[in-house]
Amino acid sequence: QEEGARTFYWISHGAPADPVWTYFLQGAEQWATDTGHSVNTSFHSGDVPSHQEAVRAAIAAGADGICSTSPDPGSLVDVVAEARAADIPIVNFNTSDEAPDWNAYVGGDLLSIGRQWAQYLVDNQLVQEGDFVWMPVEVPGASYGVEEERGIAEVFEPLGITWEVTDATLDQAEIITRMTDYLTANRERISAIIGLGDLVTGSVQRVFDQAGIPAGEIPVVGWGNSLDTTQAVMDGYVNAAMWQDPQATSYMCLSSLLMESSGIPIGFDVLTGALYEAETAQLYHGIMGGQ
Amino acid sequence: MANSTSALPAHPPRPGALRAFVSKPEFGPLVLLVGMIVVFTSINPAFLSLTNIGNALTFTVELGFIALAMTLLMTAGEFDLSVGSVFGFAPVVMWTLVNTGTMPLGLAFLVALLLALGIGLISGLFVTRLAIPSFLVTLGMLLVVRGTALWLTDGFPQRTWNAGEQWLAQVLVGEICMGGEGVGCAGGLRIYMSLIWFAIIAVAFHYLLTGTRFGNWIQATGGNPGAARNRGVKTGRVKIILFMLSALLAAFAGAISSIRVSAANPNSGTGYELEVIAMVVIGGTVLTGGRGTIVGTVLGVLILRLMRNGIVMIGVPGLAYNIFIGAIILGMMALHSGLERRHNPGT
Amino acid sequence: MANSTSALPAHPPRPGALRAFVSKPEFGPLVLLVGMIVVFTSINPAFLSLTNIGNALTFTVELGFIALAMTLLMTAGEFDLSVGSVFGFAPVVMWTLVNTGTMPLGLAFLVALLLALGIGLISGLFVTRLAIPSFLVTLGMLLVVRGTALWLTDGFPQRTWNAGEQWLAQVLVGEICMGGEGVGCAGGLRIYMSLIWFAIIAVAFHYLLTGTRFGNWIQATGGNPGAARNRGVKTGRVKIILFMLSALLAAFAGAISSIRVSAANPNSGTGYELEVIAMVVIGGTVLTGGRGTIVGTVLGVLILRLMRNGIVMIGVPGLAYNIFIGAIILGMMALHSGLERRHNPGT
Amino acid sequence: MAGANGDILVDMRNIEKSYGGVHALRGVNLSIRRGEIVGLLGDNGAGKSTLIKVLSGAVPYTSGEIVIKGRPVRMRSTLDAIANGIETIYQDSALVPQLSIARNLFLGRELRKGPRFLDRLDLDRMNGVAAELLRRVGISKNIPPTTPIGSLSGGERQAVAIARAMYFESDLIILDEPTNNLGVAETQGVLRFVREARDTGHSCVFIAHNIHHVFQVVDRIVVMRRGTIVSDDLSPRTSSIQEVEDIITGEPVAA
Amino acid sequence: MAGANGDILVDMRNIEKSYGGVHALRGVNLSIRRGEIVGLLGDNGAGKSTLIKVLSGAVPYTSGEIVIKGRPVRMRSTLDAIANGIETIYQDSALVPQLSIARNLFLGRELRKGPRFLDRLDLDRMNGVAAELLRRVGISKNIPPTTPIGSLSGGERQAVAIARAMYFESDLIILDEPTNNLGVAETQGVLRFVREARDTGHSCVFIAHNIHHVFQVVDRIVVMRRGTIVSDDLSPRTSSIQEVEDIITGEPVAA
Ligand SMILES: Nc1ncnc2c1ncn2[C@@H]1O[C@H](COP(=O)(O)OP(=O)(O)OP(=O)(O)O)[C@@H](O)[C@H]1O
Ligand SMILES: Nc1ncnc2c1ncn2[C@@H]1O[C@H](COP(=O)(O)OP(=O)(O)OP(=O)(O)O)[C@@H](O)[C@H]1O
Ligand SMILES: [Mg+2]
Ligand SMILES: [Mg+2]
Repeated sequence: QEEGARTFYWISHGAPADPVWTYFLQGAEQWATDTGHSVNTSFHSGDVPSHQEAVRAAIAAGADGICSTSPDPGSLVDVVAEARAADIPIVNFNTSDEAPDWNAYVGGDLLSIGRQWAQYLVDNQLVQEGDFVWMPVEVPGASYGVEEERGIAEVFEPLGITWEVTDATLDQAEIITRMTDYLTANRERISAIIGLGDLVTGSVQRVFDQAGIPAGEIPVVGWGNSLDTTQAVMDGYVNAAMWQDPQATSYMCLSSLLMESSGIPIGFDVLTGALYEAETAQLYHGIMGGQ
Repeated sequence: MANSTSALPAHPPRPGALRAFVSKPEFGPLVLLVGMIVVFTSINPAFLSLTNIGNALTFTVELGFIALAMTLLMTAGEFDLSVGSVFGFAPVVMWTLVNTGTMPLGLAFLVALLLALGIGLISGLFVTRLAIPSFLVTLGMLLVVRGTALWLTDGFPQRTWNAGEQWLAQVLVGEICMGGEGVGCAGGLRIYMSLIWFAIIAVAFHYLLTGTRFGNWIQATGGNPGAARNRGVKTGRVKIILFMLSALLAAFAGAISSIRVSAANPNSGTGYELEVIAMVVIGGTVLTGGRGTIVGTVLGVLILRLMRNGIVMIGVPGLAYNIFIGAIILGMMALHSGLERRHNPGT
Repeated sequence: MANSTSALPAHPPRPGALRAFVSKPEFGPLVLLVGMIVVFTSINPAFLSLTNIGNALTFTVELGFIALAMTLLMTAGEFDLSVGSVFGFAPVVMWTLVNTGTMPLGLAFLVALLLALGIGLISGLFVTRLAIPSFLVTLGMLLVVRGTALWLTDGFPQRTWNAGEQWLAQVLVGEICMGGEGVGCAGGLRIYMSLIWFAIIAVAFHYLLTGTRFGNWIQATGGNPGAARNRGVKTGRVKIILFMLSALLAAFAGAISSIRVSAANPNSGTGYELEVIAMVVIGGTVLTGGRGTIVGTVLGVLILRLMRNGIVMIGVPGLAYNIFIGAIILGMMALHSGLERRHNPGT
Repeated sequence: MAGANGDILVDMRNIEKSYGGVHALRGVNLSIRRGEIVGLLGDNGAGKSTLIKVLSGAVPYTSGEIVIKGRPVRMRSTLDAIANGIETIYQDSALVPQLSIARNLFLGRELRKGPRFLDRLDLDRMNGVAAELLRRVGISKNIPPTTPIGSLSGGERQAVAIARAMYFESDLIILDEPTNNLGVAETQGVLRFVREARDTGHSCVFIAHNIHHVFQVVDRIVVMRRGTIVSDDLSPRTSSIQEVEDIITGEPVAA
Repeated sequence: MAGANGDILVDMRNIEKSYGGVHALRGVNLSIRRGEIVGLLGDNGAGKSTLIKVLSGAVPYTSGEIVIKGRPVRMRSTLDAIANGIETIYQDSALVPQLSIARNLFLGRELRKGPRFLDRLDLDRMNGVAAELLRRVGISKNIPPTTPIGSLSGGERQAVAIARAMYFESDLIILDEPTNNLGVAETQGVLRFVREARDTGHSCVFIAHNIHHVFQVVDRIVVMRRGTIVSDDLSPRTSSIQEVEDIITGEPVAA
């Protein structure tokens, strides 16, 4: 390592094999290459104790700064306080959590993202009062789905729209099978689908094909940080999808840390995210390396 | 009297074919399967519709491949926790080779299978030469293989969109539509070539286990390794071959699955190991080795997968899914144990 | 000659204390642990810093509680896959009761522990009364318990904000700062009360296994159940008690963890079962029962957790993490097997 | 040897036992008197082990009655047998290979010390008694009582099982082929023990295929064939080895 | 019984074997001639089983040399022994409980039919041979050869192991306490088999604690004590049972 190179820790509650996290990781690695500082990355698959342990390991190692997601609302209050006490800047990214005393937050506002999906369905008259919406999620109970569901509830509850969250798992073949089963059983009942994770939204096209449902018969919105989803949006299987700026989120988080560790405090949050439809999908397709 | 002994050696007296059938170890699982189908169909008749059957069988056989090989391995007294990760690893390798233009699909498929054989060989060598429990070896191997798949792809899924047109894809998972029409084979029964492969391999393995010398060695290796070794059976070699076979079939299943679902995700196959072992055990193969049944495993595979399909079909609340799966496993096992007891009251 | 036999019955002649020590089953894991610490420290000296030690020990002991109980259960010849889900389930119940104002924390804690005992009782009854393999029973139980936790909370995590101030929280996981100051106990060694609980339970279990009648029964139950039963040992009851103990300690660990990390998520504990079993096996307890060692398990727990901590400390890239963990497990086991062989060349 | 009713320790009446299809015991009647050594003989598969397993509660019986000291007893498990003063040394699976000799000896009835509920194994005393017993049963080599059973030779294991029955002096001691793997010295140790037991008022059932051993100790010989008792009052004093062998193989009856 | 060198089938020279701390064999020399039945006697733990396990490749030896038919042989595994015409019936763990009698009999050398590579087990022939062998070894009950070993009585199992050695007629057949659990008829079957084997030119090593059985068949008696051979040319024709017993227990030597 060259003189003056600093070490930052990038700690994620995501699963290493969750494709969207690959884009986040890419941003972090790009940043390390660009700046010459080193970034130690780790994934904790939603395991709170091991996530906490990693943050504390970073504090023990005397990190110059820490980028961390929040595996669960409120779960990092103490460790963030310890980092601050040790004069190590710590910035929250990807999943917001008000409780700890972060230096800043970089990423989407999950509550508002949930609200946007629901509102999109309502505004475009894709669902009406009394309808039923199906919301598959990879890991039920994980923070992202939970926050999003809250946002969705704010819109749907007053309209009397009901919904069900189902467990799709993180395994692609299993996801497709379970979603196909569910669609086959409930095809008549479902007015719309909200994919609460990238893997589920990205599987919609294959599920429709498998269940023999033509594109567009059931409206779909959800996460859109994968090539599968951008393709599905372009092909009409998914009506609108949410872009989270994953690479940018990591990059900005680390940049703000570098700035902070150089003595320029960050006093603001950076919010990301954009809901795209078929016309703009090509842009995000390109960012992720698709043709 | 000496005469009567040698006259009928191969055919012991049968106290009624029905009774013999009932006392077979596969009888319990069969009753469970039939009972389950009856219950689900009575709640939602669509459970037995052609579309649903075709759909349910698709993924079933992919796990089934692994379960078949695991049956042989478990009969020899070992098991393999790394099959799920090999299931994810093999297609990732295959499609990386294809997508980077390094080689055509057929060759890449072979390379993936060869790598899987290598993985099985290493597990087998660790277990037999170093005498490390297969639990630890294959758990370590699980992590290494899964990690390698991630590291190889940087975590990105490999795209497999145009697989469908290749001849190999047709041979492995070509669709066969019987009596239906259109994209989803509406109104008919759509099956994949993989089902036919599954049937072929199941018959072959059944025959291997019960009718060949190697099958005899597998059972002896699991039943009493000391005795088998004393008789000159190379128990180490038997186990190594079975570890390789189990990795091979996991890779084969992974490749098939990746072509069918058009996705090669380094993460796929997570957690399959426990499900596959559960299938084998429900079928009547014992965890500690010595006794195994391919017929039972086929029943076990169908029981566990149709159960998952049926639970969704009858409309169990989404978040209660696991409760039902778990409760059904427990309930069925209790029933099974009851059946066993009834026709074997002596012990 | 008859005299010399009865004069020293309790103390067989020792060919040097060192040799006796080397031939103990715990020697292998100890060497592995020391070697690992040396390697990590030489790469990153902060690995041995007080802060890091305090940090690494925190989560270690929470998994350690489960491993201690699992050691006893595995010595009796069974294992429990449902511990991870109980680890997640118990705190969810506890905090749901507290947050809805139904009862105070202390009472809710007791209720959670009682529920866990019930879960263990059911697993135990299924295994012993219905003679179903513990693999299937506890896999089914895993799904039921995990599903119940999800269904109970509708998937929403429970908030545990103000746990820190309660007396029970202090008793279970109060912080003790030695030599440091300020919020993070900077410069000193911070340990939690849970470490002390772990030490107490480890000593108690070691004593239970080696020095009491119940411990003798545990080993006999796993070693030769038929013989144990013939001697009047109630092997069924032994197993049931141990299933209950294992669920109890999983719930205890879950409650402690939830208070410490201020989160009660229905998903927590996923996958712990395999890690805990790996810890126990690395420590030298055999999967098939009969032989178990608490000292070995403590070493196994430290080995696996410090390995994970060390890998983060020395900056292994996130995606390669699993490769390293897996490779280290395989490498350590190979070393272990080498050690075993060297000091036991006869067999 | 007196015929008085009060002398009968165990009375098995019309015991039937089937294993699935195999009819292992077909209405067996057997009484054992106090202080009597009964030799139970019969060819392989005759039902000897099954009969004594029924008596010691290790195997459930299909029908029949067991009366001990005049009281009818339902044998549901080995605990019932132990509670009724019946100690058994099984032909197979009697020991736990991983446990030490001393722990095996005391399995199920461990010696303890310390206050109740906090009591612990009295390993010193257990090891001491074990060493003494090993010597008494005739194991001449210096085997420490802390050795695991798994590393003993076949005969040494059998000797340990014998030592156990010696220690827990019960009303009735059942030995299923106890001399099977034993050498000359160990065999003499067992036979001596059986005689000692009788002399102190205990009863014994002794199963062995080696008729020479049987003839050296028993008071009465009972012969089984195919699940029934075909002869139950032979005495080694009045019958010859050849006569008994003929009854066992069924020659004179068949001829 | 001729002393010519060409008659020596197996020559074990200065064999040493330690199990960790236990010195089980201390420089054992033993030759076995063609067509000779050697009785190997000794108390429990004398090293008999260890010696024959070394000879049959089941256990590695620490040092020493084994010469078979004049050629030095390195015994690395049981396969080496089988290849050199040595067949062994072990005292323990000789059978696979889950497999049928016929499959156990042929384990390792299954009968097959059909084209090479597609060959399959010839179960009909295996079952036929098995039934015939069971009859020859003297199991009188009608046990079908498809019965799993696990449901046989102890003696029946031993008989199956014997039947196996009968079928695979080897140069040297080693029997480690083969009559241990056998009844009168089965024991006679084994002894008959051993004599038959000798008469057709095979050699045998016969281990048993029942000296009466040994005296009925062997040509020469070898006695071991504590890992060494203390006497290797006793003949049942010239020595009495009492004399041999004294040598086994070491009485005259110690006195
Ligand atoms: N667990 C079992 N299951 C089925 N059949 C059994 C079982 N145990 C014994 N048998 C059968 O019951 C009959 C009697 O067996 P038992 O063991 O009582 O004979 P035994 O007289 O003790 O013979 P041995 O002298 O060989 O020990 C035999 O035919 C045997 O095959
Ligand atoms: N696997 C083993 N590990 C350690 N020690 C062993 C092992 N096998 C045998 N021994 C020891 O080696 C010595 C010789 O045992 P061996 O089995 O050869 O005796 P044996 O003459 O066959 O006795 P028996 O008549 O009781 O069968 C004994 O002291 C025994 O305890
Ligand atoms: Mg018997
Ligand atoms: Mg022996």
